Amino acid sequence: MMRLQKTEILLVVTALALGLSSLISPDWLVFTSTLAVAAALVVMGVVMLMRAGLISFGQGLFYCIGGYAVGLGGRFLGVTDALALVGMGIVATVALAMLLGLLLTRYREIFFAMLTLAFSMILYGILVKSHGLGSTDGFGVVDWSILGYQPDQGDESATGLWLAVVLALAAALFLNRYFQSSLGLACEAIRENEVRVEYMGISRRQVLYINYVIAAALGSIGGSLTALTAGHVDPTMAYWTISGEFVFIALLGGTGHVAAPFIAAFIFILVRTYAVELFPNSWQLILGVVLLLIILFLPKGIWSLFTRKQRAQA
Amino acid sequence: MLTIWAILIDGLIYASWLFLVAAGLTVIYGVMRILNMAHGSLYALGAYASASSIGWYYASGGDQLWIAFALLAGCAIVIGAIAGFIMERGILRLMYGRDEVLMLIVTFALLLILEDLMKLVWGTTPYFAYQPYAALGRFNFGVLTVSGYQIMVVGVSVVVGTILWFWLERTRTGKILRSIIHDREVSEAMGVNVRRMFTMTFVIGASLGAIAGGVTAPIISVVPGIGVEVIVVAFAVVVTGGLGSITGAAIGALIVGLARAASIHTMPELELFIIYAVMALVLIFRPNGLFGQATARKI
Amino acid sequence: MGHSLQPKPWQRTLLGTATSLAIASGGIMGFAGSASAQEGTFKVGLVTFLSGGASGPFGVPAAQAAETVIKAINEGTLPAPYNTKGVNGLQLESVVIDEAGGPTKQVEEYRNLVQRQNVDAVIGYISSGDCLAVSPVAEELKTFTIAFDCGTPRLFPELESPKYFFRTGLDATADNVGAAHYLKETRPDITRVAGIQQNYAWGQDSWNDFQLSMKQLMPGTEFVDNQTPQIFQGSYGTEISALQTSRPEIVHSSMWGGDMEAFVAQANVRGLLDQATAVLTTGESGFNRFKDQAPDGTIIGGRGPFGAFMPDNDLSEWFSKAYEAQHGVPPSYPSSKMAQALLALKYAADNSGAEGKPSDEQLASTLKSATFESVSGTVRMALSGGHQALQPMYYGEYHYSPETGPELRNVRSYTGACVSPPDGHDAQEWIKNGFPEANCN
Amino acid sequence: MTDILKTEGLSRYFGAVVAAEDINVTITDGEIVGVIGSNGAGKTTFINMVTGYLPPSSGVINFDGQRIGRLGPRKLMRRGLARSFQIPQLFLELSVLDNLTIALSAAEGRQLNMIRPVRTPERISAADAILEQMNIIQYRDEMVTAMPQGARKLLDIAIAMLGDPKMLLLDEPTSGVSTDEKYTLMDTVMEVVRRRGLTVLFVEHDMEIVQRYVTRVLAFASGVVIKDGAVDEVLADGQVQELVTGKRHQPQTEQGDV
Repeated sequence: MMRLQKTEILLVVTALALGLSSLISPDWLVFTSTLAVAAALVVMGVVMLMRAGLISFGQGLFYCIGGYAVGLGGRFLGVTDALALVGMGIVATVALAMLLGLLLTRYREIFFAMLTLAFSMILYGILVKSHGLGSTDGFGVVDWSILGYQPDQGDESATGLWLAVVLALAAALFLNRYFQSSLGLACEAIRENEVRVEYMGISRRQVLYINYVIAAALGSIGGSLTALTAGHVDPTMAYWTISGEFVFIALLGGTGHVAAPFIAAFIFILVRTYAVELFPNSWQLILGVVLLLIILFLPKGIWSLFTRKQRAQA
Repeated sequence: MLTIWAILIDGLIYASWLFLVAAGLTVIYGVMRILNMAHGSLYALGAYASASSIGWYYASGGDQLWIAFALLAGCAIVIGAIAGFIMERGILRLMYGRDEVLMLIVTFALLLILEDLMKLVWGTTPYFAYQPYAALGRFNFGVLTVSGYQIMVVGVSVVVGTILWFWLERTRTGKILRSIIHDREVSEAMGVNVRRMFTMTFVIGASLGAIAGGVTAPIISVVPGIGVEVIVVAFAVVVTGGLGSITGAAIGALIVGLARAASIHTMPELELFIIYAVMALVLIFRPNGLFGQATARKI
Repeated sequence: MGHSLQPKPWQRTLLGTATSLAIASGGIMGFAGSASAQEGTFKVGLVTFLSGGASGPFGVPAAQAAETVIKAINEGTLPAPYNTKGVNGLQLESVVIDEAGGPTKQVEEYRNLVQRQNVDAVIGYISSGDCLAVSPVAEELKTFTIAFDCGTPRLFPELESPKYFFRTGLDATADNVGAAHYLKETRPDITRVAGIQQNYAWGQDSWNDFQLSMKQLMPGTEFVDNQTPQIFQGSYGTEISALQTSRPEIVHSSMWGGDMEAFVAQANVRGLLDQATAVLTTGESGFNRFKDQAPDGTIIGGRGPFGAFMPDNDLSEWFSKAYEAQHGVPPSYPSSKMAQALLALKYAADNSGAEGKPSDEQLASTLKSATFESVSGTVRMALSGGHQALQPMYYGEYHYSPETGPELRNVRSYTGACVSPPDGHDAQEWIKNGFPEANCN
Repeated sequence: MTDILKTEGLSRYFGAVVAAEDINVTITDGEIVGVIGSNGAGKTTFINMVTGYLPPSSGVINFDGQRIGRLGPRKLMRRGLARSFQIPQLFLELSVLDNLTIALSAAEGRQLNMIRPVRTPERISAADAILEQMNIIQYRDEMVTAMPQGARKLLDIAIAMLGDPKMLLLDEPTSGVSTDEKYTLMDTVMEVVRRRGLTVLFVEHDMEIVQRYVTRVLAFASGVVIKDGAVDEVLADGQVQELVTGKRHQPQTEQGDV
């Protein structure tokens, strides 16, 4: 049993604040926040891989499985409990990830990126072909309840946000510990120098395998939450550009801290929605420029701004 | 029987198009270790440039086919070279020495930017430059007909391939480039101006992408987003063949092209992911692609 | 990863400020809920493709049509019965949003439109996926919304008891039933039919509906091949060979936009269209661009009485003139469909009997089962409990001569009751059972 | 005295190139053996084979009484065979302390934990201890990137010593270190070695260093061991002088065989 660290207290407080904000903030903001939190969950997985020096262009694979688990579970198995649906997503994802992991842990750099991309595009292809599931149009998600409580008109958004916040908090607390653990550090060690890791007697594949499977599970949770919130699933979730978006957010935030993905996700979604509104014809251009500036001036992501402040104070 | 011939012919045609698209990508990667996502945009740039110029030429009463082709090639190459130069000098140069995958993201940003810039320049209405395509007529093989233009594309890609090969294997510049590919530090120590070589390589790679677009323009309708569609396909080809290898790109293109043709003629419903399936399979058995070499670490 | 150059101090400060500003402004703008539409104006959100492959042929022409029509509405320069200024006296103010990004993003943007921008109504959606995702949200947020183009037959069946969501066009079923009728009348003795469809829901549904209809109307038909290239693939060499080797007499295609036009050009050069006649359910959108690339006699449709198929009436005449004057080309069907949606809005507002700004309920109840004049003639909102338009379907042959330009010949029209399933019928079942209650005279 | 390392007919060919041929070496517990030889004489190849980084083309290696077939570095490390590197193999973007803590937690040989922090008091004190012994404690919380070459060499060796191995192979510990630093560096290392009573085999170019710290020498030339014996005897040997010591060399441009 360890005492709570400062970060953990901060995380809990932030989570509570975010959850409570649903009481005062306008509905659209609650909804957007939920999507941001969901995206951040996926991004945390991407960040885990990045810390091990791997970039996945196929995290959409698990994002999509999570989403479809919710959709299918509700539609064909009559499951309506949100947590059960999320759980189903995780089970399906972990099963697949444990299989793919056996192969993918042998690959690095661009080959890892392209293989992950290939697998998620194959799922995309299969879904597009499944006419029963509405092909590219996808299908709607049934109304869900949570532990017997059926959110009524108006406070679905709030309930959704709370659900997302709680799950995300759990994930964040875990990751915070994980990053400081032997396994978490081993991932960074692999990124830095595989030869030495091998000579230390650490099995690289085992480390990467565990890391990959956990990252996949996070992706699935994010997908499930998105599906529950947006109320619709479709194959786009597995398309490579979506995976690219997650990498984008991960770089935006940086891999320095477990809070970075959340900050980045909020900034990304706000920037995008206002860019889309104010410059409907050139919002991609704006995203591109932002991304360039980040890489150019903040190679370690937005989070490095905060760490600098700390150093300044210290 | 007919089907088999069709598969071979179509496979070859598609493969040569794939090679055109992938060549620039693999050259740039081979020398600079940059996997250029913006390659798709360069393809689109070339397509827009030649489509609009040819359109303008015929609209203003021109009817000389060779002039049309000259415009097509000229505009594509020029705009590709210019764009490439600006990208390399303006942005990539600031990023050298960064992580390989980070460079990938940089080019992704460039892709986003170029997509919108092209929209601002050329608008969103489709461009058609079908005249050269129509003008070259068609050849009949029984039921099967092939357009002269498609055969020309095969020719073009063979020529481009040969030139590239000769350039890399037989010329002095090629030797220098290969020395950079083999060991950048050493060749720098030996006084090779790596930066200049990089600029040159990127400009050439970019123009290759633009040429691919320019050659494709008369076949398709040039609309926003065509660039994004070709990137992943091109990636799949070069990764399958082995990054940085011209031969690899050629073989990769052939494999993917034939596989795709076969699926379209026999089981069309697989077409959507045949390319990825091929890539995944190849990587499973040859983790560095068909012609890629693993790099050993110095300890 | 790599050696990362550390930013200079000024860069830090600069970015620090920038980031904090971004977050702050984001929050503030958010909570402020942005300046809501001031009194005296009626704010409508327009959602259509401004980027990606669907922007050129559909999204932008639609947006341009909206520009033209809204201008005219505000100046009161429309022909009767719409010759009053504004909608119910209120000036129309529009917010245009890019439809790109997929259903999830569109749900998000829809909520932003309604809850942050406080628009009074939304018109838009070309993609069926977006329609399916947004319609339940429209009902949840009780916002008057018109889908102007998306064609999925699943829309209203999956939306139990709609109140606020309308579609002022036909669904894809009508396109393909109509095509089958046209073939039966004009090509009674064809047997070998092939297809080429973009590989996604639209293409798959269209081919299904068409096959089923042909089985009903021309039982002798043999379906020799169906190709499913990826959407926005652009080049169809291999598919064309595959089609040629199966020697069809008719090639049915639901491809749209640049893909459709590129396919026609390539199939023409490859000689496929000498062997077979193409039936292009959305062919009209290329009407003014085909030139001699589409052989004479190619069968094209316009998803209803739109674009080149618009009947002659004051509105269509005015619209064609105004649109061409402002944008240089004649309107294609997406333009007319957007115009029709805006006219539906004006009709609903003008006749809502509301003082000042009509409520969503008033707008909805006015448009429900209404009959209004439009660029496509008289529109009856007679389907899906008065939420979807019932309109005739048109098909015709494309002919071109450099002198006279493109023209339509041998145009046939089929009443809405002939090509659209009555309420309570699943589209495919309805076709399978031989079009019960269909009335084709 | 028991044999700890014994190779029989160990050979390695790269295509036609002979990197090492028919190497028969026996090293007994507690020995400190030097390996000398000119560039490309097969020294590093030898080390790489013994540590399992490079599979031999032929021959047998026995470590600690057991034959090691195709065991990789990881398994060998677990059996107590550690090595340092000519080019320090460190985690550049991690702090010096973390470089050691991860090594320590790996050395414990248990499944890596994913919740408990890697920086336990025990590991930290162990890390501090070795840093003290190596005189690089001042870099404790720096990134490795902030360390000078000499300090990196020491850290590299320190990591190799963790989880007390039975035998330690040092690949050119002083290469790339300025001449005046060399002796302090080696003194430090050897002090620790003695304190931990390790068996050491180290590759070295500098004959003074060899004479100063080593009891026995293996002289390599073009892939074969031309002389094996006491320091003075070997260095006195004519062949050795001609092929090895006579030759001038710049350690900085020295290349590994991998």
